[in-house]
Amino acid sequence: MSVEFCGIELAHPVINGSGTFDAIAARRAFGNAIDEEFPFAAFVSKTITLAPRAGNPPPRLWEAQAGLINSIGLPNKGLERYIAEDLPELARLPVPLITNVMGSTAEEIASLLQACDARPEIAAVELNVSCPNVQTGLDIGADPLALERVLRAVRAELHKPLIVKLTPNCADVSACALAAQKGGADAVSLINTLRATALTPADGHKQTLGPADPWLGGGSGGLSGAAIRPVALAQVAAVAKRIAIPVVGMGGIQNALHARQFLGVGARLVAVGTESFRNPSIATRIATELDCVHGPHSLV
Amino acid sequence: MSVEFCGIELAHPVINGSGTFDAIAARRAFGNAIDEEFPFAAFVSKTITLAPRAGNPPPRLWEAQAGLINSIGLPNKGLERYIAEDLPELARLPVPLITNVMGSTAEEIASLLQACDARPEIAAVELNVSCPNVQTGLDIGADPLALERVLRAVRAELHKPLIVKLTPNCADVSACALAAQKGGADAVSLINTLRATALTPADGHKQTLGPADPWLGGGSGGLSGAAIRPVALAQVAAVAKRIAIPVVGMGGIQNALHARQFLGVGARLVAVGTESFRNPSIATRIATELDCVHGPHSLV
Amino acid sequence: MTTDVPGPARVLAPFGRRLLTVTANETLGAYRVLKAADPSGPEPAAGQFAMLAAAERWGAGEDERPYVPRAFSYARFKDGEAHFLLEDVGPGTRRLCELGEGDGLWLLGPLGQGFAAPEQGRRVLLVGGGVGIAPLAIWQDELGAGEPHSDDASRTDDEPHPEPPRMKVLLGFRDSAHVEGAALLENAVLASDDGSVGHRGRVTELLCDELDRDTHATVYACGPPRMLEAVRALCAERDVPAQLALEAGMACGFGACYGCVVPSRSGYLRVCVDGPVIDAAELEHVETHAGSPR
Amino acid sequence: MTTDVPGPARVLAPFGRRLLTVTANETLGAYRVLKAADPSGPEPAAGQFAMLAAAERWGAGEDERPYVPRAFSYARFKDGEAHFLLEDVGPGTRRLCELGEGDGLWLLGPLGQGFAAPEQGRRVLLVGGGVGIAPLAIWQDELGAGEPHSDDASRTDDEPHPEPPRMKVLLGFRDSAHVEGAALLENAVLASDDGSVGHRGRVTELLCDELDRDTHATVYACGPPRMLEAVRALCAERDVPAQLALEAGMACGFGACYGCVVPSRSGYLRVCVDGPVIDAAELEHVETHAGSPR
Ligand SMILES: Cc1cc2nc3c(=O)[nH]c(=O)nc-3n(C[C@H](O)[C@H](O)[C@H](O)COP(=O)(O)OP(=O)(O)OC[C@H]3O[C@@H](n4cnc5c(N)ncnc54)[C@H](O)[C@@H]3O)c2cc1C
Ligand SMILES: Cc1cc2nc3c(=O)[nH]c(=O)nc-3n(C[C@H](O)[C@H](O)[C@H](O)COP(=O)(O)OP(=O)(O)OC[C@H]3O[C@@H](n4cnc5c(N)ncnc54)[C@H](O)[C@@H]3O)c2cc1C
Ligand SMILES: Cc1cc2nc3c(=O)[nH]c(=O)nc-3n(C[C@H](O)[C@H](O)[C@H](O)COP(=O)(O)O)c2cc1C
Ligand SMILES: Cc1cc2nc3c(=O)[nH]c(=O)nc-3n(C[C@H](O)[C@H](O)[C@H](O)COP(=O)(O)O)c2cc1C
Ligand code: FES
Ligand code: FES
Repeated sequence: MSVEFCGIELAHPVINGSGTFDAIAARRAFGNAIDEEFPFAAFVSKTITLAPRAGNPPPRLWEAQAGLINSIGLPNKGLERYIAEDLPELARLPVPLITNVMGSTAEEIASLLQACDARPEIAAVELNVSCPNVQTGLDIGADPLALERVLRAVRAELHKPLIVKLTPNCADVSACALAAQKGGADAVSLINTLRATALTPADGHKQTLGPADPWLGGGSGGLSGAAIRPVALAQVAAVAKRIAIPVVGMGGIQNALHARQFLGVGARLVAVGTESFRNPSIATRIATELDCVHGPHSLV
Repeated sequence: MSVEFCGIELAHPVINGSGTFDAIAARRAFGNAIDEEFPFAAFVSKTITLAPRAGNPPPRLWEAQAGLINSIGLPNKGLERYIAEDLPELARLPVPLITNVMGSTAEEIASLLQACDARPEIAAVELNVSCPNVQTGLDIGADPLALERVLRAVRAELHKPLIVKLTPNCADVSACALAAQKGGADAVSLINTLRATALTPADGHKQTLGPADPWLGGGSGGLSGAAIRPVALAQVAAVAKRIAIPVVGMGGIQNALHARQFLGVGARLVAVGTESFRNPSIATRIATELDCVHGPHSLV
Repeated sequence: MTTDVPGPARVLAPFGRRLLTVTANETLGAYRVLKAADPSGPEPAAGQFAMLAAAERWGAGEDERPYVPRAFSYARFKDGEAHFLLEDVGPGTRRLCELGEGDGLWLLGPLGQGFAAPEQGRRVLLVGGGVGIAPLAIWQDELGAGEPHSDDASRTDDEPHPEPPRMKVLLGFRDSAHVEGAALLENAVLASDDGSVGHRGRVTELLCDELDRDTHATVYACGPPRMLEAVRALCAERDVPAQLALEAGMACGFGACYGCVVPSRSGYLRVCVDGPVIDAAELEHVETHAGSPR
Repeated sequence: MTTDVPGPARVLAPFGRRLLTVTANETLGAYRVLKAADPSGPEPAAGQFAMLAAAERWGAGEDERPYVPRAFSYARFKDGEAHFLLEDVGPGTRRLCELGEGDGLWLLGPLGQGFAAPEQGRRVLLVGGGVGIAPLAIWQDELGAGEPHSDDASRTDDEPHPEPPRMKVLLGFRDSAHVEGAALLENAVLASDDGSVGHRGRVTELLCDELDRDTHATVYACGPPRMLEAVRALCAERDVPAQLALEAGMACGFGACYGCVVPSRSGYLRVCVDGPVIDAAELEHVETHAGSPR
């Protein structure tokens, strides 16, 4: 029933999408129940950067048709405080920890990987090369050549599995996945949110014709949830066909049927993001149902 | 109330998305009513290629959450029969005709433009550089340099407005729009459908864990409709900010509020696609409501 | 309405969908008969269909479907009231099956190409499977059932009406709950998969017997693709003209999306404008994977 | 339930949403009081909230929203029944306002940080605006209204209970239909924008008068951001401790999405885990653009 992922043994194939579950905040809200009933087979932390980030001004959320647009802006306490304050808390979780990091240069990424390498609490690192909410100039994840180059430059710093979280906002995601594989990634994960925007509604449902006022404090954001699932499934299928390393599939997964579709097109694991906002224990249910109906996931 | 678009006077700012309305078939279904109540301010024909194309095997449609996935595969009778058989029919429409064409090489595109140039029935040409349903190798529309090069090579063949229909499946759509402008486009239109896929449901709602079977005859397809509107709005806003030529905005527009949002972020015209399937005269209603509430569109 | 001379096989639709009011939703065994007042709508030709959507909560089902409207054959059109025979097979049909008197129903139609009149002198064979009997009911209304009709009695015009063609109605169903749908037609010979009513087995076996008896017939068939393929093959072998009312997954219903195609000898046909009634001779085979529920 | 000693300001939620059954949906002027049986749920602390979603047709409204659940303060919790005060401002509240007895309601909660007890000896001022009166009602229940309660009479334990703090309730509403919501609390002094009931003007004017009379008070306030900002400023000028129950657009309610932030002196706070009740001293100003409806 367990599943092997980059040499890590997981109890089932359902993890969380980075930035969509905060285990420490969940402990404040739910107490120890969260450790006893932890829904994910591994915990992926929210993107950490070298320096602390405040994130974008509010509002940060807009509800779309069958989806959610967020413009969170990667708020985080920075690497140092993450390691000092959060790691001890996260080490108490009953599942392996995957730390998600982002840097805008190879040097920054190398420092992040070095720091993670030194911490036994961290089982693997997910490198976010795709977040559309943050102005890093160009997304390295969207350019296969740049991506491969950066990965080659930093890969040696980490003696643990490296997952590259691809950006969906690119011309050919399978080319990017191949570049990640060539650059030394042990797995890829996708999809991150699709670049999207929403406008401030003027007096209720009327929108004036004047220059439009963006709703989100960050100007624009990323679309997640059910609306993006067909796009996610296509990208995961294309990537799984092209590379040999395992794939973590996500994007709009709401139930076991959806999870099975992602596994069916070649994902090794699936991640649940937005749906956890609607139902925080949905991952447990998905894992149970995957298991009941179809037995061992080694079938996949 | 009328709006000027590349030197063409249109009665209002709502046109159709290519491939989402067939005026000739509509005449078979609705008779002359279609000419009397034609909903669009210009008619954009379905993509025409040099050689006839059968299109993809069925099934070609999948209904997603608040969206539609199609894998039509650009069936068309080819340039010659389009000109001989369809143009006379389309010339009877009460609105200007925009012919949408696609070619996989500069030579093919040049031939298509030449042919359109020679026909007075055609007011403008829309060049599809973005259709994700067809295997043209690489989408030229996703690569700014390639796009500019092709456009420069062919632009002189057409002495009419050239609209470039961009692909949304790219890393930076505003860079592509800028390339189109540099290459000689008089306008750009976006967004085309987002690459997407769907799997065959096994016995009703259960999906087996085995290798997944794509539902669409063409393997994968493109997502349109409400689900993509936040992505479309972001791309249209980004493009309109970056270029000086007019923009035709589309993607999930369902009502006048949505149309106003696209106009608000800088589109000169809007196009309605999938919503016409749900309500064939919706464009008329949108045009009327745009007009009633806000007066002349020259405000935009 | 019984007319003795079939009308044109394609009646034009007004441009734009109409908001109708549901007048009744009646259970008919495993099916529902949904009736809606369409006072301003034209009378459809038999075999034509309409695109339907509930006025409320369309986009509200499981998985937030249905999103696009759904195609349904006119099963009857009487005094400005359209009747549809529905089988609940998914979110769209489920939502329509829920509608009650007074609810709003969006309708675009009549659409498509209906049945063409039989060649003079040929016997008419109506062959229906499951919910596919719907267009045969209105076709029987048009052709006349071959039985005296009560409203014929009241006719006072003294023009001679042509004899209604000789007709045989062969209908097949899954089980006894579905067989109840046969009440939509008159004088039907029945088959059921489970043998609960009529012939145990396929309706195409009944057709085979009929054609073995006499091939001077025109066949009109509607039902699951596999049944239609069997009908096509039986008729083709015997040179019997057949008109098949096909199904395909549709988004628009008026030729706009090119989504509803089936292969034919002359390439892909759009079921919504080139059909749904298609001359069997145009088909090499009946596509079984065109996105219809059966 | 009236308890004389306020409980902890944060009661933990069971992990996972619970399916409750709606027991009543009562009109209260312009508002609705939605009640649901939550027999297994913990009793919330005053000021805490829950994320609610209808069990059916959530994702079914206009534009196919609501999609994520919506936050509502507990207005009361009595004998295993949770009460919420609702104002219809959009698709989510509209859908919840439609629910009737027996309907299913998903609830995740209690969530967030509630009100902290007043400093001994300080007078309590409850200041509410519009639907923001909801958490003040349950807080008044906890603190004791300062009036004899019928169920107190039946108490047989002979421990001396501390005097309930002196309390003044100041509530402001738009108009007379909204003023009816005041029935949720006892002994309220009222203000209305249109002067139809009580003081014509803002509730913060009543607060100003109170504080001018005597600043030895703790203020508990909930309402639109502009009102809260006025409360904050009035209290800050006079060094009066204030606890503000804030609102922000939320997706999760349990700290997962980082969507519900408001700026504070120490950076952004997540209203759902760091609040909704926040000490006014932590805020430089009350954010008016955090995605809440007012
Ligand atoms: C011309 C015509 C006439 C018809 N007449 C009648 C009639 O008189 N009575 C009647 O009951 N039916 C009739 N139908 C069939 C009817 O249109 C379908 O049953 C209906 O569209 C099903 O919709 P649904 O939402 O209930 O089911 P769906 O969920 O749409 O399922 C129906 C079938 O579509 C496929 N499917 C499943 N999920 C999807 C998806 N997400 N996207 C696309 N396809 C999917 C599968 O093959 C499934 O079995 C007719 C169809 C046509 C084309
Ligand atoms: C802690 C807390 C406690 C609350 N307690 C109560 C209570 O007791 N009673 C009560 O009635 N309300 C309460 N609210 C407010 C309630 O949560 C909102 O009124 C509700 O979420 C509105 O949802 P809606 O779908 O009805 O309206 P929405 O359409 O979501 O509109 C509400 C506001 O959200 C913004 N908005 C509009 N469209 C969108 C969109 N697409 N995406 C994002 N934002 C949008 C606008 O500012 C709009 O005015 C509370 C909120 C919080 C955070
Ligand atoms: C509110 C929110 C915050 C997110 N934050 C991050 C993040 O910090 N790092 C990251 O790599 N992805 C982040 N994501 C992307 C998700 O991990 C996931 O890739 C995406 O939401 C698609 O999955 P879903 O549709 O199941 O939500 C975030 C998504 C949401 C909705
Ligand atoms: C069924 C269908 C067929 C389409 N065919 C074409 C086409 O032939 N050429 C083209 O440029 N775009 C085509 N498109 C894309 C639309 O013109 C439009 O860009 C897209 O659907 C987004 O708009 P919408 O969400 O309003 O449908 C097609 C879209 C659909 C849904
Ligand atoms: S259903 Fe759209 S072309 Fe037939
Ligand atoms: S609502 Fe998600 S963090 Fe507060």
